[in-house]
Amino acid sequence: MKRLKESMPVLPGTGLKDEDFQKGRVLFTRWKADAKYKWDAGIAIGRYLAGLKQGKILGVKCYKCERIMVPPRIFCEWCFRNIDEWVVLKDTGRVNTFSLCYVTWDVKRIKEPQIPAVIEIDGASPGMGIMHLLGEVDPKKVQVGMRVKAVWKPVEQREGAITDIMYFKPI
Amino acid sequence: MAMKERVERVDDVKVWYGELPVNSLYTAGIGGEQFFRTLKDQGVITGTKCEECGVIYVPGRIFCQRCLAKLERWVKVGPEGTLESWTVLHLGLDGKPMVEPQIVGLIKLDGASTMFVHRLGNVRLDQLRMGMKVRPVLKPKSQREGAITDIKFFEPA
Amino acid sequence: MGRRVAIVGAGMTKFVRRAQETGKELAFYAVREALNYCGMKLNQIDGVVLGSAPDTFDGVHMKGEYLSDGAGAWGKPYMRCLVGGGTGVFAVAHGWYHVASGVFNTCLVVCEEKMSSFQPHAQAAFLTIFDHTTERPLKPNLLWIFALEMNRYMSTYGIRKEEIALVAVKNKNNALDHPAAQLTAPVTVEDILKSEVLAWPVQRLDVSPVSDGAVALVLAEESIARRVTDKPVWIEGVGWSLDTAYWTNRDLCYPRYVEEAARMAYKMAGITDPRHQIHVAEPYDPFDYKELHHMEGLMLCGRGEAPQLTVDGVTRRDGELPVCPSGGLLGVGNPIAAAGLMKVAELFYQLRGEAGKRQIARKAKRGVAQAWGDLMQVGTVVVAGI
Amino acid sequence: MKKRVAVVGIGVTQFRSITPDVSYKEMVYEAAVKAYQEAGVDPRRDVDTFVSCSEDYHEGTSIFDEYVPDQLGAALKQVQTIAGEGLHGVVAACLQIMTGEFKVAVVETHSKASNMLTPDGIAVCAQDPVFNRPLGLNNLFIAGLEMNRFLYKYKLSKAHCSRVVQKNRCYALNNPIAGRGALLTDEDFATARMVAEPLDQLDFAQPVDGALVVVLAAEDVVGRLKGKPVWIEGMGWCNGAVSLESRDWDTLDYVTKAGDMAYRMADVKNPIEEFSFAEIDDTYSYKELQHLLALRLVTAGELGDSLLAGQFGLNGKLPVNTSGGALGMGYLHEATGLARLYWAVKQLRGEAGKNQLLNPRKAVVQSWRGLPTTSAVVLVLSS
Repeated sequence: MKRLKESMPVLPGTGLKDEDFQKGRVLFTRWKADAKYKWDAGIAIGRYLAGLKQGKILGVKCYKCERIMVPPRIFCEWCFRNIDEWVVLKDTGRVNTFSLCYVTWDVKRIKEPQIPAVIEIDGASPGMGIMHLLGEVDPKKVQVGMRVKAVWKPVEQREGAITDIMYFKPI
Repeated sequence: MAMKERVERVDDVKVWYGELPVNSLYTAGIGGEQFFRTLKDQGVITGTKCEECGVIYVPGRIFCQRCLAKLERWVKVGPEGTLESWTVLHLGLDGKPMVEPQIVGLIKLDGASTMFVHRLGNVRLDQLRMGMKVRPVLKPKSQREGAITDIKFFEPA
Repeated sequence: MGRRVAIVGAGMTKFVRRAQETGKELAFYAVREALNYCGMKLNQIDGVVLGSAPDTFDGVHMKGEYLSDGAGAWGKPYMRCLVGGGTGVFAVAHGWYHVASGVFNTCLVVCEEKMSSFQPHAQAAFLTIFDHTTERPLKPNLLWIFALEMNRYMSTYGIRKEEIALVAVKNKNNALDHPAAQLTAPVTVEDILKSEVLAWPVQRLDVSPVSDGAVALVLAEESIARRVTDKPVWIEGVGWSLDTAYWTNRDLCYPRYVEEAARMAYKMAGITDPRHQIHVAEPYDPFDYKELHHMEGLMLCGRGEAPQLTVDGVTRRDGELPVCPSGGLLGVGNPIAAAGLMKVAELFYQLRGEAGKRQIARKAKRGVAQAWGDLMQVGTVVVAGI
Repeated sequence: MKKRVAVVGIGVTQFRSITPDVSYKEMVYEAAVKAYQEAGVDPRRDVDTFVSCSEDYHEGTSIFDEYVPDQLGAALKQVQTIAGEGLHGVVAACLQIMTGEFKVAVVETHSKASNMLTPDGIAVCAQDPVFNRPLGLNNLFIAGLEMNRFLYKYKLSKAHCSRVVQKNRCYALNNPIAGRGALLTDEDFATARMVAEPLDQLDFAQPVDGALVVVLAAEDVVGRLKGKPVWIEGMGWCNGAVSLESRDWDTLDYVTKAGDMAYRMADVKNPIEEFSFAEIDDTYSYKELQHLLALRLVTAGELGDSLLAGQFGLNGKLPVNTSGGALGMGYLHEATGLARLYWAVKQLRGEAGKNQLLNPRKAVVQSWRGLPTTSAVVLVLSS
């Protein structure tokens, strides 16, 4: 591609390769941030987590727009008013979309894919999903629209967390 | 009432723990490379001069903050300088009191227009005076790695 | 609309995988190039706005403050905007209102990103964009949301990967003519379809590279603009919109927030028929399908129709509606905020007829640039014209 | 300013050291509901643009902008984040209104400082990673260096700083939202633990949680809204040299420039005489004194004596920080400036309760972004 580059202006900027660091050709420093947090879950998410510990997926309802929402919130973001009612949703749903992911969050390759999905939860308004993982399924057979059900951790291992659901599996 | 509902029992308060997992590698940069190489190899502190503004920046940098001129003229400064302020720092990065408080100085190196920030050492608190002369104590050449910590601290000159 | 505001200068660094320069130095280079482009000096600049994506990339807390001297903000009014990936185009809107308000006559818009600082790979920084309590425990990565959105888009409209891959081919090949470009080898549809699967349907070559780089523009009000250049490029409209954070409650097949942002910008620019009144487009293309998604959100075609336009060659440089003639993020590189601003810089070059080998075949009087970001949530749009 | 903008509503939550019962979203929702009610606006219908101010490391979330819209009623509307101080957000909103494209704007900031488990470890990440951070020093060393030099240069003492602390924390007792009000005695100061000499633990503002939402409107629509307007007559903002090495350690040139810009816009010719009161940054005790000087609210020769003579108290010539300041209300990170704006609005409306001044007309409000920054915003307000 040299041919094309020749007529172009040369812009500033110095590209380095990994080996420039390894071989000590350039100077650098490192830092690991000590940035730890304890986030207040608050009213809505606090109750959501408590529900998960009991094996329930909780949603909220706004009487004005009549939406049943999940994850719960204390306000309806479209009507800008307090929500009116807590609703126990089903732990089943439908795959809205999914992926077969061969890379972990910290960019390590994996052989068996993770299958993240948006799952529309039964009992909530249409299109109301949460993000979670699919399991006990052949990656090749996952489809948009597939019916799934939550697989919960045993009661004694639950801690009030989204991971109290291990994954959703096909039904 | 802003909120119809509140957490009513202390037992129902919930939290979630987490962090920002940030591991960073910072290049010294074009200016930093030159500055630290000279410090490492020659044990000399250098700055760059803006011909337009007449300012000598230490550590040397490749641009003038005032006029954004590209700076290419490197000059040697110090090694001695004047103490322009100091503090005795008692808190560590964890926010807790340190066993050994650290004395930190604001130093104007001879020939520089700007300040230099580093630790002070070999000095008693009652010796500290505004305007006192100080000089850098460098690590031995073999231990220097091209970083600000190649200077161990500044001591009374 | 307030006072007329023009872009009078643009400058940028190379986009590279790992820059030796610090973030400050990258910003400095870009600003210097931009000022030189229009023959202005820093003391003629009233204020500075900075755009840069999350601090976790550069690994500097309050990154805007850190970058301020490199961005030319010493002793000047200075502010940093942040709307995730939408930042680069938004920064122009941010600069626009500084000048259109009548408070400033000139303003620098600077965008910088140094993603290589994040170790071992900038991708991992994206874990922390998800909700800390309800999503992060699942260890998501950025590929998830792109893959989830891409799959939804494909399955809603029955789009094939081959059609989407054409976008990557077009843009990566366009970038061969861009002096800032990080990628310098031509690619084919086969290369893309054979590249490693990261998160199906996303494959390695569907994705833009991680980059370091900086871009700067100089904005000026009308009388100064006319003095500085005989070819001012006017900011005719700006728009932005942020959708709900509850992204799993939305249908990902269509970016309605881009449409909202476009409607705002078009209204300001007096555009009623975008398909015909816009002559060149730089929609945001961090992944190949995103260009298509965004063409639809920008109402340059109907929903689900963008792939066909690509197949038909309409979006090529010699086509009727050139799209990403710069080479886009897919080809030039993706230093997040800087990449967005690069798109507006491309409109500047194209509309002035200064894009060199990248110059589009048709005559263009008006273009649109757009960026996208947050949790598939924000649209930012700039309409520029001569 | 040519096109005038007014504050027509402001909502605030209690500032508390911890707020374990609400999430940040819920805290902001509460402030938003209050602000909209005061202004008489419906965010879904009446608000044209929203500005939020936050820093990712304070929230523990990258691109915190994502999580802004819902609790403000701003979803699918014009929303942006400024990674800056709350008063930067006010400036951004005013600029937008002044283009003529927007009539009603909302600014939001909040602090969930209590959710940071490692605040010092987070703060140090703002230091230059190459030239400063490897020294491994807590950010407070910068305040220590600056304070020591300032006291020396201006012939002031710790007693002056303690006086500021005493004044502000006492005033906070009469501010119902303040989280750090206290009556401090000489003994408290004598026994205060040193953190970065001469700075001690009483010299700096302790963090609190809280949220603020402000509604701003263009002059031509103010009459249609319910809220009692307080006018923004001038605004200025400025950054100085960010690097510790190349900054001017003697004068806060950036505060002076921001002040002069705001004064010019508001046609303030003689700041010492024209303001009824000031709400200025006091994140560290000595900062209040530095800012008084930089904003030309007192001369260097008169600073120490005026302070000790009570000239900056409720009955003084220029009451300063009758809110309690950051020392008395608590430090709210990005929201600190909006807390001062809140109190200035209360004073100008005559709603400041026991700390109400007699008939105030014009005020100056200033914020600073904290260590290690050189970034300030100044507003001039009138009733």
